[in-house]
Amino acid sequence: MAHDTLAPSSVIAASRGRTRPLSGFASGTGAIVGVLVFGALLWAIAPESGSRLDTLRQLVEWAPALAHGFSLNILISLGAVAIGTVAGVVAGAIALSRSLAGRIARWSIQAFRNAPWLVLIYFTTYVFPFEFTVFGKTLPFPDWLKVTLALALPASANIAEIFRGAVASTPTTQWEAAQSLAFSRRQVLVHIVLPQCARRMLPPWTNVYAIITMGTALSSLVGIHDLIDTAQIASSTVARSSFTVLTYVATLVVFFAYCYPISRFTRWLERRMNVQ
Amino acid sequence: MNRIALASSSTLNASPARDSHTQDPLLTIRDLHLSYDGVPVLNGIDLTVKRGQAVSIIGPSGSGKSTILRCINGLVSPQRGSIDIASIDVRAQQSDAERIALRKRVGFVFQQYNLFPHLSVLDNLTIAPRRVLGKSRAEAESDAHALLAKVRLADKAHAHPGALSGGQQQRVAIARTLAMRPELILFDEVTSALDPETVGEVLNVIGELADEGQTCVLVTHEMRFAAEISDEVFFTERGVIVEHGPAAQLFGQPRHERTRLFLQRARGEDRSHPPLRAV
Amino acid sequence: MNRIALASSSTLNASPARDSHTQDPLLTIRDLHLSYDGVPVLNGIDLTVKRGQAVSIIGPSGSGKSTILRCINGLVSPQRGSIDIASIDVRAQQSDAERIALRKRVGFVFQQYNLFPHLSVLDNLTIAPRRVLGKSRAEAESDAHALLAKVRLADKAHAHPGALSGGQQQRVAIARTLAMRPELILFDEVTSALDPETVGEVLNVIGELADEGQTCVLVTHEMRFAAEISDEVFFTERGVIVEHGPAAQLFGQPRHERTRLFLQRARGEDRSHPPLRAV
Amino acid sequence: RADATLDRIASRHEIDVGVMIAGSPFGSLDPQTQQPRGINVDLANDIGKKLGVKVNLVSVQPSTRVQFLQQGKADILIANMEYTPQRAEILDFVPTPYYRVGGTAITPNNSGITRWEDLRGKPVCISQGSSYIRPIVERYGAVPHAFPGASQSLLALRGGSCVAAVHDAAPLLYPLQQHDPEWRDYRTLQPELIPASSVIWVRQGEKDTAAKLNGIVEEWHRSGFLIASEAKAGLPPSPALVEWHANLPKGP
Amino acid sequence: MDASLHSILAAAARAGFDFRFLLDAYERDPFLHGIVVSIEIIVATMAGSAIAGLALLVAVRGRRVWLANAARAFIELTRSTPTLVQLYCGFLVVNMLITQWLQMHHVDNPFKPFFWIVLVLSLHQGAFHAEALRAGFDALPAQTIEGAMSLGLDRRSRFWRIELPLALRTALPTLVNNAVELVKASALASAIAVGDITYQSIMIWTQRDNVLALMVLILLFYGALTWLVSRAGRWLERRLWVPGYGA
Ligand SMILES: Nc1ncnc2c1ncn2[C@@H]1O[C@H](COP(=O)(O)OP(=O)(O)OP(=O)(O)O)[C@@H](O)[C@H]1O
Ligand SMILES: Nc1ncnc2c1ncn2[C@@H]1O[C@H](COP(=O)(O)OP(=O)(O)OP(=O)(O)O)[C@@H](O)[C@H]1O
Ligand SMILES: [Mg+2]
Ligand SMILES: [Mg+2]
Repeated sequence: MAHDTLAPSSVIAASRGRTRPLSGFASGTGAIVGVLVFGALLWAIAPESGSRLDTLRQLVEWAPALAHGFSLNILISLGAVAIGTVAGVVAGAIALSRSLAGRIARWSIQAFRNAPWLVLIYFTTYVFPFEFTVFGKTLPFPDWLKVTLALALPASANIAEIFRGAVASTPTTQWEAAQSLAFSRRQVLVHIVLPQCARRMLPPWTNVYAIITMGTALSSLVGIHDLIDTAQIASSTVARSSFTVLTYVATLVVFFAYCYPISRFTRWLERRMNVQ
Repeated sequence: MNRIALASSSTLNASPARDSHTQDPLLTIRDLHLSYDGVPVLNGIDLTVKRGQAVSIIGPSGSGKSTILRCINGLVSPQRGSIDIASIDVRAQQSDAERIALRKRVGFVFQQYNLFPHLSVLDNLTIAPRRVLGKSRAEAESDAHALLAKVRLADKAHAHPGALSGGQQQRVAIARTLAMRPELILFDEVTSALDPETVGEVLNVIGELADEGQTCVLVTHEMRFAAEISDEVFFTERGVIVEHGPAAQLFGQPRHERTRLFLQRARGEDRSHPPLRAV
Repeated sequence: MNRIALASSSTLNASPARDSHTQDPLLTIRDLHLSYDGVPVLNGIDLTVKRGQAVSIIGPSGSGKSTILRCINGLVSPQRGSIDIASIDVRAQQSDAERIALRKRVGFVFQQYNLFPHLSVLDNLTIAPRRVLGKSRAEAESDAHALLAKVRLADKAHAHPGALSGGQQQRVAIARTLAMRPELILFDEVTSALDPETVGEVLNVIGELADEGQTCVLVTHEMRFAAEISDEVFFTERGVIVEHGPAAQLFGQPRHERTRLFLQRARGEDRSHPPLRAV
Repeated sequence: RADATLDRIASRHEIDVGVMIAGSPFGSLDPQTQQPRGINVDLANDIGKKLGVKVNLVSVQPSTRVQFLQQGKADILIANMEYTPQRAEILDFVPTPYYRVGGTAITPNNSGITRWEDLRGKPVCISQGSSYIRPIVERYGAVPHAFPGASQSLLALRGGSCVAAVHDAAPLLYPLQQHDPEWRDYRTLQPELIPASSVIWVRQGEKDTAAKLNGIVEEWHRSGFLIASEAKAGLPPSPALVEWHANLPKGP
Repeated sequence: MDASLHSILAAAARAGFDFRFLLDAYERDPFLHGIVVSIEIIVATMAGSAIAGLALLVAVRGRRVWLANAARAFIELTRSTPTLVQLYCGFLVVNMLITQWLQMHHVDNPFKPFFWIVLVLSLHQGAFHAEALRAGFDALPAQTIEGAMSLGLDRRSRFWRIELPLALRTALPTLVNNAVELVKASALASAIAVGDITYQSIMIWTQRDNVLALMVLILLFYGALTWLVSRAGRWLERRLWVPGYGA
């Protein structure tokens, strides 16, 4: 088992020495410029039946609707990751044990990791009731919440895996050292292993968040008026090719503008953790 | 730095009873057998440590030295034989609570220090007294400061382990074990991960402890140190104790051919190269 | 095992000219300066190695010993000074092709062996001769088998490095370097990752090479070995050569206080503990 | 006596109406307010007004609308769903239709397709869950390429993935072909495919709801409300509505 | 035989799992064909993503700065945007523009939806493969590379003989994971009407309203495929295992 989870300094030296020091800023700017140039190019060659200025004006007119759509994406992603984190850590902790519950937990983690998200989304949308009754009160179960749950399933499975990995990558010698100081298993987990895991889990966790955010795009397929669905409605309503091109490129840019900083932040966290 | 001189300046536990061999045994191991996945590692170990004694275990790599220590501490379970610590049968302690009670009495210092990297030095020293012994923070901290002074690291209380040199980390690890006030401390090759220049720092601290009457079992490759500090030395090979006896006898007139050979090798170039002194 | 006896039984390169100090220098370093990110590491190193000589560099950790070797091999680029190997200016070799030409003449053996873990021992030995020197597979392999026999590992040709002990891996690494038939071999603390019992194996192999007249530069912590094998010893501290001279002189009557202190420390417990012999 | 749906509406003072919001004159979003708008929405709101209850709009897709109605997420569907005998087996409906639609295929002028029969063996873009899938396959042997919605389907047609796209004629394709300069070089096929009446759908067995709504729909025809809605949404006047205004439709 | 099958399916339908579409060739055959198409997409994308990943990696590690920057920017872009949006941008937008451009030259657009799903997924997964490999390269022990350099091996030999084999071993778990993701992502094909298993299922359940039954089949199908892929991954890990490297 690999005990040296904190990258040895030689590894850092290696990456410093051999990969070109492409600063995050440079490649990020490159990507942004790339998106904009690519988008502008597409738009430029897109056939235009009216004036391009008019198309732009239409986009501006639709901007609030698109923004509202994207706020749904963000809401769903935040909800899914919040639920997924709690469920994932619990499932991950159960999966560590050798008991039957542990086996069931491991099995369901695998199952949810292996199910296509699209299928999970259709599944929750169709199979879950639209409202449910608790203590005589009827609570609605709106579609966006179903999609949130659908995405929380793979999110929790991923986070459970990350948690399991983080625990497993805590050197066994840390367990032994704590046990030799007369800690109980639970105390080792709470006072020694978890604090070390939390730091190690943070980068992959933000990564899961970015991936789930991108997954929310699928909610358009079950009729949630998210960014993509709104973009489709807009492009059908306006019914102009150049407007369609523009909205799709805008969608791409919006997602990029949201997810890319998260992935940079993840990278930064990873580096920071490695250095320490 | 002269270890003996330092030791005499220490004030804790005055007048140790190191050479009173009449005392009751603190640790008794009888006929210990252990195999990992069917591969035998210990094949009948007998070993007795009296209260206040310092005992060394030497032997070639893979001969089972670390495994013996891990059995004593209940980190692994042997298949046969008995281990008694102050009349408690270690092998009978199967529940978590029983093992914890045992480990409060037995400390363990590891080759790789195994400090908790996310805690400061002070927290490394206080976490077990507070969580396991239930001491108050104030009490645990004043204790910890005293121990840090003892291992000459008073100024490093708030550093993180990663910021310390190997020798310093190992001294923190020793202090961490001492903070639990164990009756018996097991040292497993505590200097072999250190560079030659810092080995001395750590050996001095252990020497002091032994002089103060702390019962300890040391696994070590430092023959000179073992020779000087130990009341008794055990030589293991392939999971058995080939020979044991007072340090002077075992190092001076080893009875077994194998022990002789090992000591010769351990002295290394002494034979094939002219001794350095003579250059 | 007696190294000298083994060496005399070897047949390659008979009658080495080790002590003919009249030969032309193979390696000349003049006023070498290097800093990493502004931190000075080498501050004016001068060093000459004649063809057939074995030279040792000793000094405290971090004093720049490895860095000197890495400069010689072109793995890092110094900021000032000159390095000449057989009249080639190393610093002028900037292109990939030039550096490769240089490295054909200079071998490097690392502390951590640095074998290729995914290749068998035989492939480790043949990859460079085949890819760099353009030898045929058959030729490279017969060569490799001869070298493996020389380092007494004839039976391990098809093992993977991970399945070998440290001492065996290090001998494979030496053989791998020898397979390139370099004029100069740099050894960087080749035994310090090994456990004491296997150090001898590796030192014997290096001793033989030196006896056969292979020019080599050794960085080592094994003072006795350095004393015995070296024609000349250099003591570095903080990136400068504090003192150098024939082994007997440097170890016997070091001129500088700092050298004396270092040698004392390196002998370690010799001073604070009674010498082992006396036990 | 009322059936379950009416009870529900009455007890909650709310009606959940499934409407399709896909960007057509029937259902779209108002870019300013982000509220749904279109004929479907007008009809739903008018039903609420006439029943004196609050209207909750439930956005449905062709692929989800039947589920939502059966689940109870929507009480009624005003979702461009034409009467078909198969649907009538699993759902109930308001007998008086509120619109009449048939499908048509839109195809480039130079595609060489002038009759439905020309589609045999050719790829045709269509929406997932569309009722035109079965007829174009079974009658004309076309190869359907079904996209999540009409907007993707039309884009795919323009991308050359199909030779024609089959969708609702009057509400969608005719206006496109007539008014949109980008679709100038396209034509539509006649006669309309399975022209059928759009009806309001309710859960199976909810006869009372259907009867109650039937009165409202008849009133729409009499008052000219439907013709006005159509005009407001920018659609060309449909002959069926004019005819029905003169004498009420007989049912699908 | 036929009768018993009928009665089993009827019983299942009463239990809420309506598999009766299996009796109707009009629906059964496309469904079975959908399984074949899904497998075709997955196999083509696996090959495509391997090529794309390697090409991106070589570009990123290459000496041409602008190429490295472009590749990096592409990787960042692909990793930070939803596959569905990429798919729509590719198939609906770029494809439309290509068609219109080709029409001006009276040429038919040769790119079909199948091509686009394979292209978009390949580039998307290729970017992830490239990232995994890059991490593998970064984790190479500096000493091993120095060992190779000190023997005089040139860049090419180092890359192909030493660095890539080792980085591949480090990256293998991530690569296998990417492959599992790829299997799952292939369900997106349904959004652009490529007749994969998900698409055919949607076509059936919009007619028959037997969502649950089809979900079970789809989940079994993807479960079996991902299981196969991870088994293959484990086999490969064992094949490539060398003593002393990795766990
Ligand atoms: N967890 C384990 N599983 C299987 N075998 C083990 C395990 N731990 C140790 N061993 C084996 O048991 C034998 C004895 O190991 P042990 O660590 O006790 O030796 P040692 O005398 O301490 O050696 P060293 O001086 O190298 O530390 C070795 O052969 C080792 O490979
Ligand atoms: N790649 C690097 N980047 C920055 N500093 C470095 C690098 N490599 C070495 N150094 C620094 O250069 C100094 C000299 O290092 P070097 O490895 O040459 O010492 P050494 O004498 O070989 O020590 P040791 O005996 O521990 O191997 C050290 O302080 C080290 O921290
Ligand atoms: Mg050990
Ligand atoms: Mg060094």
